[in-house]
Amino acid sequence: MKLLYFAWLRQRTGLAEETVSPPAEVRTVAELVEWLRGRGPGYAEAFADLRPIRVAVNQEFARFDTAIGPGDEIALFPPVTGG
Amino acid sequence: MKLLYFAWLRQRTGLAEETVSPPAEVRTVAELVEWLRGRGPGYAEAFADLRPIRVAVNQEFARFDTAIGPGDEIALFPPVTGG
Amino acid sequence: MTGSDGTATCRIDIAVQTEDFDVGAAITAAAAGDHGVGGVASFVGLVRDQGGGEAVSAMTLEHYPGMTEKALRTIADEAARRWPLDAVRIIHRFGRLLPGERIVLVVTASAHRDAAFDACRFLMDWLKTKAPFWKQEETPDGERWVAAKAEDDIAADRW
Amino acid sequence: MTGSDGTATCRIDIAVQTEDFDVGAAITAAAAGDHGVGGVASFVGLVRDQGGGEAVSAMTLEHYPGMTEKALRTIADEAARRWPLDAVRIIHRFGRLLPGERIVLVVTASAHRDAAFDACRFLMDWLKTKAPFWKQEETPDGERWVAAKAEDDIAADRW
Repeated sequence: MKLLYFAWLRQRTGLAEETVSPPAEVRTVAELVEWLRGRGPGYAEAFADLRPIRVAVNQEFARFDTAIGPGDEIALFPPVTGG
Repeated sequence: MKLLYFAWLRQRTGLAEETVSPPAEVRTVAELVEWLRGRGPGYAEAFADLRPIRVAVNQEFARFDTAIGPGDEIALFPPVTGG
Repeated sequence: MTGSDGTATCRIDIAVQTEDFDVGAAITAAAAGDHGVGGVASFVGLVRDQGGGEAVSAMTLEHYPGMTEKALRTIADEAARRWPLDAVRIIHRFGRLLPGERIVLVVTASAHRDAAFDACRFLMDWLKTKAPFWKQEETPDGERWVAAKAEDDIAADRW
Repeated sequence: MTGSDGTATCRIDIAVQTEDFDVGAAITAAAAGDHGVGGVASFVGLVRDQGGGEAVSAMTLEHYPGMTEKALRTIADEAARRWPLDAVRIIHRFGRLLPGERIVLVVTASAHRDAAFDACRFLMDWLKTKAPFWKQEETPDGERWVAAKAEDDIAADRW
């Protein structure tokens, strides 16, 4: 499972991307984030509040209850501000 | 008094512009047009129906009841279609 | 842009000409030297090869020299009064034009996109009903004057 | 433009790049070779020298390579589905930009001005809330991420 972080989520996690293998019971984006929170204080801080966080699964906007699997690309980022 | 005609009014009167001296009782655009109608069949035909005719007095849009005087520039034309 | 006396100023440029114009240069100029501009909206009107269901091989635009620039300036002033604009540019051609040729350009620059978009559309809507231009089309059946559209009056009246 | 099978076709061009772009060329290309186009609407977004009441000396746009072009294409397809468009062109830059520099260009071409205007504004509104770009501003107090605006969500939701 490939994870990507953008903007201040990239800065707070200290990572632009990483490949992870969460346990099988991680089946949604919400469960992934909960699992990430346990990986260290940087993650816990970055994901303390989910309200300003948006999600894409396989390069399409998704939700925290979107189902995910091992081969997926999951991106976490603040609301977009282009244009 | 300078008169200008545009688009099909120019074609029907056969004139782009002319200088006229109507009698003193011609005090509005409507009275001017009535006076013009009597000047010949081309005018009578051009001004038979006033509904598709618009007016400018001294280069500003005006109405048929707008007052006019000897020194004025009066333009008669169909509704505009630029842009 | 805010002037040294604290009031908003808007650069207004109007041109009525037979020659074609440089769209990119006009859009660039609308924001040039003013880093308060966040958005530039523009509209280019072109001669279509059909009108009223008939093929159009050329179009001739007649106008009222003297009044035209004044009318366009009045419309631009009204836009600058209604929206916080930094620049307005209107270029309108007259004479004979072929399908695909540019007729008109309206450019609006503002700090914010909503003002730029609204003002640009307002300018086009008012220009179509309040600027003294008349279009004549050349069709297989001969020349004919384009009739004013009721929908253009409606579009102008909503502002 | 109507295709040989009678269905409407819309040329869609999307670019995500660091380099500046030629606004005039993009607008001209939107109508080129298609004399059914009567109007081309466009919007250029620029870096402002202020934001949130603070001076801005530069802006860096981050994006999501891979997803960005796809997201822009989805938005453009949606515009072409909703309006009778002949062409849509979107160019969005990323990387570090200075005040006055162009960020984004949206161009729409249609037979009629209402469709071109509506589609252009729709594209900008959706792009601001549905394309994966993030802006960071450099201010005297340091760098800060631009916050999403509630009014941008409202603008996107009205379509």
